[in-house]
Amino acid sequence: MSLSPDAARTSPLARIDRPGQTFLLLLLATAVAVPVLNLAVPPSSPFHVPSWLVPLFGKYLCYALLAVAVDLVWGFCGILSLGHGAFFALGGYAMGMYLMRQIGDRGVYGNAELPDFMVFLNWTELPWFWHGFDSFAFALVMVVLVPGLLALVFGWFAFRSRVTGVYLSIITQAMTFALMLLFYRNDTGFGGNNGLTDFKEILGFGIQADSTRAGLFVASALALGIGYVICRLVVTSRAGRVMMAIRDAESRARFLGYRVEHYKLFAFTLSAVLAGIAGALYVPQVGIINPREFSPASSIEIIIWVAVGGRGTLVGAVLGALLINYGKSYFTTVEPESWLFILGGLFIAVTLFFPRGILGSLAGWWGGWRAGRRAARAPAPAPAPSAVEEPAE
Amino acid sequence: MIAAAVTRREPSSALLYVDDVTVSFDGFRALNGLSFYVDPGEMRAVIGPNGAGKTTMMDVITGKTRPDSGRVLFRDRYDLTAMDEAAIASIGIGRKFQKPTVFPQHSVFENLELALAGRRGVWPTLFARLDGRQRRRIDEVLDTIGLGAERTRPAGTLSHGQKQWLEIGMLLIQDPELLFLDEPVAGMTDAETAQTADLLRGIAGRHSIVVVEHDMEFVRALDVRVTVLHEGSVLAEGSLAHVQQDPRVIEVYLGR
Amino acid sequence: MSRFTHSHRRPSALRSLARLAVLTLLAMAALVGPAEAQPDDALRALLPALAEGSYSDKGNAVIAFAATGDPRVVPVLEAMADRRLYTLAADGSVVIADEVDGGFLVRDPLTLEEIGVVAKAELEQVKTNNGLRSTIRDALGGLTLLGPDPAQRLAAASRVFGSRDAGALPALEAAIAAEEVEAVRDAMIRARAAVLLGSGDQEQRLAATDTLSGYTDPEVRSLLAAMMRGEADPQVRAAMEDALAAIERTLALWRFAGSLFEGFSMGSVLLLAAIGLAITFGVMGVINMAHGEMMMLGAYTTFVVQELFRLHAPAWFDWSLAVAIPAAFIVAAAVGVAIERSIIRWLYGRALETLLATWGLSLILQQAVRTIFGPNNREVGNPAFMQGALDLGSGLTLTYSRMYILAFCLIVFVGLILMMKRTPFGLQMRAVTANRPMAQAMGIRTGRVDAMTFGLGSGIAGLAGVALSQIDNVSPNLGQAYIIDSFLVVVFGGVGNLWGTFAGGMTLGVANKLLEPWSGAVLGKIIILVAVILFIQKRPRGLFALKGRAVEA
Amino acid sequence: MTRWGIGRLVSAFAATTALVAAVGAARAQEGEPIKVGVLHSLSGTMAISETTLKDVMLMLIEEQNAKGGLLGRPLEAVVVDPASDWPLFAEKARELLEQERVDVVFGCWTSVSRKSVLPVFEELNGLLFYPVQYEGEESSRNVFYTGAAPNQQAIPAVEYLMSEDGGGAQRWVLLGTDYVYPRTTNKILRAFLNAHGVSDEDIMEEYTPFGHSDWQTIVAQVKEFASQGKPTAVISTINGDANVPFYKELANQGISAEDIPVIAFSVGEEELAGLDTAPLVGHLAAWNYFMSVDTPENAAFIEAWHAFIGDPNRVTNDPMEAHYIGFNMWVQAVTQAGTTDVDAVRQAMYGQQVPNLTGGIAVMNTNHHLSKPVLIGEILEDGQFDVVWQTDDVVVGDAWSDYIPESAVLTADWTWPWVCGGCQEPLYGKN
Repeated sequence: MSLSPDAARTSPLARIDRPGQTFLLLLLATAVAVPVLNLAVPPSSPFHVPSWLVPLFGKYLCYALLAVAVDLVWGFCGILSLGHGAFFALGGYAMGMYLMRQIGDRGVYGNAELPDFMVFLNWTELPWFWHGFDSFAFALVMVVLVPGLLALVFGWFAFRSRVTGVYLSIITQAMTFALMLLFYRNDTGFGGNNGLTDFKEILGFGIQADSTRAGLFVASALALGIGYVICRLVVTSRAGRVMMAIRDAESRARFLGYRVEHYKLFAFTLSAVLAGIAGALYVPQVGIINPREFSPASSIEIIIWVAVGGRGTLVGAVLGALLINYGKSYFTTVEPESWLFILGGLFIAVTLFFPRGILGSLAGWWGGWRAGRRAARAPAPAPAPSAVEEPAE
Repeated sequence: MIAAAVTRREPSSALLYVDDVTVSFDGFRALNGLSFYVDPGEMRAVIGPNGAGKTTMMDVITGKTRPDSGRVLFRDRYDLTAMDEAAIASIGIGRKFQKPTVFPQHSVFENLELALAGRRGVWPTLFARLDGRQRRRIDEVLDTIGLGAERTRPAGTLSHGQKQWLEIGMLLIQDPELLFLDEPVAGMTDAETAQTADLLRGIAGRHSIVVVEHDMEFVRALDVRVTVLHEGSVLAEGSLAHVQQDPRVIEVYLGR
Repeated sequence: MSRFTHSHRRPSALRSLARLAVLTLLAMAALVGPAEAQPDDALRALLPALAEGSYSDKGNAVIAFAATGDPRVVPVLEAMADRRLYTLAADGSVVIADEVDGGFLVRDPLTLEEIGVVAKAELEQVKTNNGLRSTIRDALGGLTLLGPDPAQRLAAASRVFGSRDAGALPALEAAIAAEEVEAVRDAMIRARAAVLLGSGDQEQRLAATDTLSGYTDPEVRSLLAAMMRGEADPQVRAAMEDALAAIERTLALWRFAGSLFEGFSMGSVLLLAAIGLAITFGVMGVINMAHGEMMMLGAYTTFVVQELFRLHAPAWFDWSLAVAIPAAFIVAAAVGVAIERSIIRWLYGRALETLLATWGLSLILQQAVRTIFGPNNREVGNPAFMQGALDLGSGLTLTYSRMYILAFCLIVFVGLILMMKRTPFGLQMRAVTANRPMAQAMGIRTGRVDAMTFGLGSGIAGLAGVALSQIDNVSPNLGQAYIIDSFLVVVFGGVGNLWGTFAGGMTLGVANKLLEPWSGAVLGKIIILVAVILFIQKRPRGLFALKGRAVEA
Repeated sequence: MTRWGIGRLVSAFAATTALVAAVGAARAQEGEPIKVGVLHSLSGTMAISETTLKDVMLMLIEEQNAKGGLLGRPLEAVVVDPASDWPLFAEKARELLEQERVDVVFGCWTSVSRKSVLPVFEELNGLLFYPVQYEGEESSRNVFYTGAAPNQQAIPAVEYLMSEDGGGAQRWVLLGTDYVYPRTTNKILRAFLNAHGVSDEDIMEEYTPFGHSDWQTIVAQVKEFASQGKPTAVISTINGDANVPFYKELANQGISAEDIPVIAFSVGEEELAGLDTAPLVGHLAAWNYFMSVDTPENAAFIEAWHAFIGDPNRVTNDPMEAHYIGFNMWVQAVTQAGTTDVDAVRQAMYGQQVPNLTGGIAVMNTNHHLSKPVLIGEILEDGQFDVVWQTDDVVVGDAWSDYIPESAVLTADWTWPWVCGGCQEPLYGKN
């Protein structure tokens, strides 16, 4: 992952490496092709993309953005967050609340003031934290602000107190677990276990219309593309090199005068915001947001995507998210009784045979092969960054 | 950035003044009323047996460990005990660890770039670019530490000695007033050790340097004032020859 | 189940209590005088009513039947309560029937003579429900206030306490005079005081209040509170108020003690679940996501062992845990060693990959168990000695299963500590984890020690599974339910420190249980989680973190 | 309960073989197969309950094929695993309807999974048969609810416990897992109890998180609440996983059914199979079906189930009967309509009659809920239930509760002139 010393001098676009360019091109092609093949090509054509695939692909893209966000903190900053699902879910809830308000009096009780679940659970008025979500703009602000603020406050405390390694991982897990319990409570006011569902429209467009779905898909692709470029620009900047420096030798970075906690906080918050945006795009496409998204297992799954794809490569995170989620979709239909064996086996195989994730290992081999060809003094591939160990001094 | 408590100005010419510092870990006194000073431009060697408190002393001065009592004054203005590592680093105190610590995944060049004096905040570094002067400065240090040919190599692939030099280079490039070097020649070949001694003597004068070392040959080669620590406080001070004759030093340290 | 815990009134008791006193007197008469057997046909004539009409009708029939005082009533009513009373489809006559090979063995209910074996279709069961069975037991109880079984006498006394029926007073006085068992006598005195509380005489009411103030249980408290509301006499009222306040104070103390016990008991479960992880994760640094599944294996081993007992040695069922404990340890440890040798050993120093691999493993183990044992809960029974509870009075009951688990947890923990400190293996284990190259240089076979250590952690998880099988579901989801809490306990206590894990588990358990009555279960848990997060800010290395430069590296 | 390991593998193998044989037989039949989607979690937390329902569906489909299929065409089961993951339920539903093009789906257990797939079924005009008792307050054009609505389970249960026969309870503990089914049910029950003269101070309502395993405190609180001199009963809407530790704690703290009866709406034969039921004898459950009911239909169903699953110890339960009724109604409706077209089948569903396994006839009403009998059973030592009370006649499932003011005014009726799942006046009545 060593970057050329000249990287920082070149234009932003040039800071996107070969895999990144390939990925962005593919993403662009998909963002154009899928809606076109869905909307413009007749269903009889073999090139037609059926409507049900569009939100499914859209969902994968949201997961991919989430994986990129996690890779930023984990792959580059060394923060193993086992609670990133919380930011994703909070973004999702913010969007879900907007969508709930859009239902208006079309709910089963015809109550324009209150969502259905509040009506039959005896709420008499809209709780304060639901105000404002009638406005899309407000909801968008909240999508960014709520996960961002939570990350900022949580991170500010944790990083300032120098909570690191597994301690940090477990308290992020405790955070998402606590939020899950909180959101499961019906008294909290987010619909409890049933969550938010039965959305009707977004910005006046019917949520089930093919064109809306295509629009959401394009938005997801765009968000993923932009999210990737932002992360890429960050990690190729000097700040990015400081982050990696922190990941590899936190004390050294500190004694060079870097405020480690500021960098961590920056990466953590940026990542949380990206995760929140991913969640906000995810909800209208899957049609439900429920406290299960806060479950620690969901957050661990994100880590798994990144690890399988290749930590610290960004594109690898995308690859891992797409691969595993596609695999899950595919095998739960084809092998409903034994897909867990396949998935579990895959995880073990990746650890044993692709120790740096699929992309990381491929890049390592490719780099090794090229370097081996180029010069005799080819350096051994640098050791894979370790997950949670503190760098020794 | 700098959370320094500006304290009462001491009528002293010392660059660093460690005043009656005590640190205990779970009842064990790592530093016990340690007092000690370093003058501007001075090179000082600190020796002492294991557990004498050498590393803890540096931890206190560089902000890693908070003392239970006592003060550490730098340039008469800053009470280091109230500042964190980054703040202390930014007022001109550099530290090299016992085990060479560089950024293994970064190239040698990048290691130096990160160490280069400059604004350390998140925003400045997000948009930072190297200008010509900074590049020349990096090249200059690369020459000083003899790693010019290795500039694009990942630092993790350097030899042990090269890492030590790179780390020293990373300190030099910050242009600190005061440098702490924890066993800079540990694990080095004799030739490398000699080179390192030359290097340090070359930079002394412009910087104050404190070297913590076990290697008596190296200390001898440095030929500077020596402070002997024992059980968390200063046992003796003076030239190497002087302290080597001190019976207490012989008793606790050299005598073994 | 302990029979001494039946201190609560039965719902239907109220209705039949007025009759109870009569029954009691009749029963006494029957026991005191020579047993005058009723003419056979008179008793037999009452039989059909037992099988007819609604549950209330049957209840009245039971009371009338018992009121005969005939000793032959007892087996009939017992059979009825046990659902062994039937009517013959052929002629509608009431019989007692027991399932035997090839059908049901039918007996005459009064003479208990065998009539013959009939098919199930020939019989119709006399339906009973809770209320009716309660009436039956009341009736039987009335016959046994002076009966031979102290537990029955105790139950009868507690029924009188509930009824506060003045008619029962003479019988009670007689029973108190005859009673020799202290606890039963005590309950009778308590019952007498309850009855006298409703007396018309002020002196008696005062005396009763005084007697009752010596009992600090919730029932007495509610009784006093209820009586106080209707009390007109200011003097009695004041006495009642004082008694009530005293009882409240004592009860609050007992409740606190109860919460503490519950807390330590919950802590012991958390600790058991976490100890294994404290080794595989805390000591070895493996982020062991399959830890929960090791507990699951232990629980399923318990199930298999119990099944074998049920099949081959049902009489020895109470000993099944004695076999299950070592078996669970061995099974989980063996799987642990296999995992370490095949996967984990390639991953030391790469904690990330251990997370990924053990997560995959946990998916596989869950699905494997689901395939082999089915997705449903499996039945794991409590041995007799773990059933029931120790009733300390004052509303405080300590369940035996929880007490055994608490003890088991302490034994496992102490055993582990001793093993770490006193055995060569423990020494080697600590050496390897402290300084691997050095240990290797000293000739310790680190690979073998790693495998054994991981096996030990897994084996202890298996032991935890045995304990969990006694109080929780045995299902493929078992492990998932505990893994989050386990990590929290280990990290809260301080990674790599067994005493920290101990303190962590107990602290979280007690804090949770002290909070729960006040905040409710959900909010209580949220508060605990937030508190742990905040606590880690204060001590970023957990509760029992070592201080000093060595560990800060 | 005694079978494990190899037995299970053998039976799985046997089932697979049977399935292959069935598919082989089906091939012999004419025509394109009719696809039946089975949307039940086979992994994750809900696999405990839902896997059995998948097996029941396979059995019913196999039986139907043995009878010659439907409309002269074989039936084909399309099984997917939504893995107890709610968004995945929606994804799988979409996949079943759009990609697999199934004609009907039998599936879901939790309310949230149903809520998750509901928009999908409505958008694509699919047909879902939902077999589990639930909180009501819903009637979708695309869903047939074959489980109990609150008035078919909770209300009769409370009525029974209030009656002199049932023990005349005067104080009530409403204990539930904190999610929408217990919340709604308890809201309805509280309104019902208040209407019957029970004051709020005689009602204790308590909620716990999912999978709550430490019941010490709450059971102690229940004991204290019950020690006030009035007969007390506990209404449990505790969700699956948490029941075993709850009942174990109850038994260990010495609460017998004669002291404080506990009536549960989510505990059936399947849940008890994982428990030592001896200490629980006498506690109750309210369902529309119990395995112990002695009717020829039930005996035949149990026999077929045991033969299919290859294990004579497996139990049957209420949601299984719901699928049995739902599937048979659907078969009849398709036969009547002569097509699997959803709109035609929906019309044909109304008024369909299928004999209950417990006697009497289940009828599909125009509000998409069934008329079924309500039974109350007491737990026996062998894990079965002794039916101690049942309604004289079938009870019409009510989509909208009469005890919630907002909902009492709503009517669900999918036929003319109403044609709505919840409206206050007919949509077409005025024309």
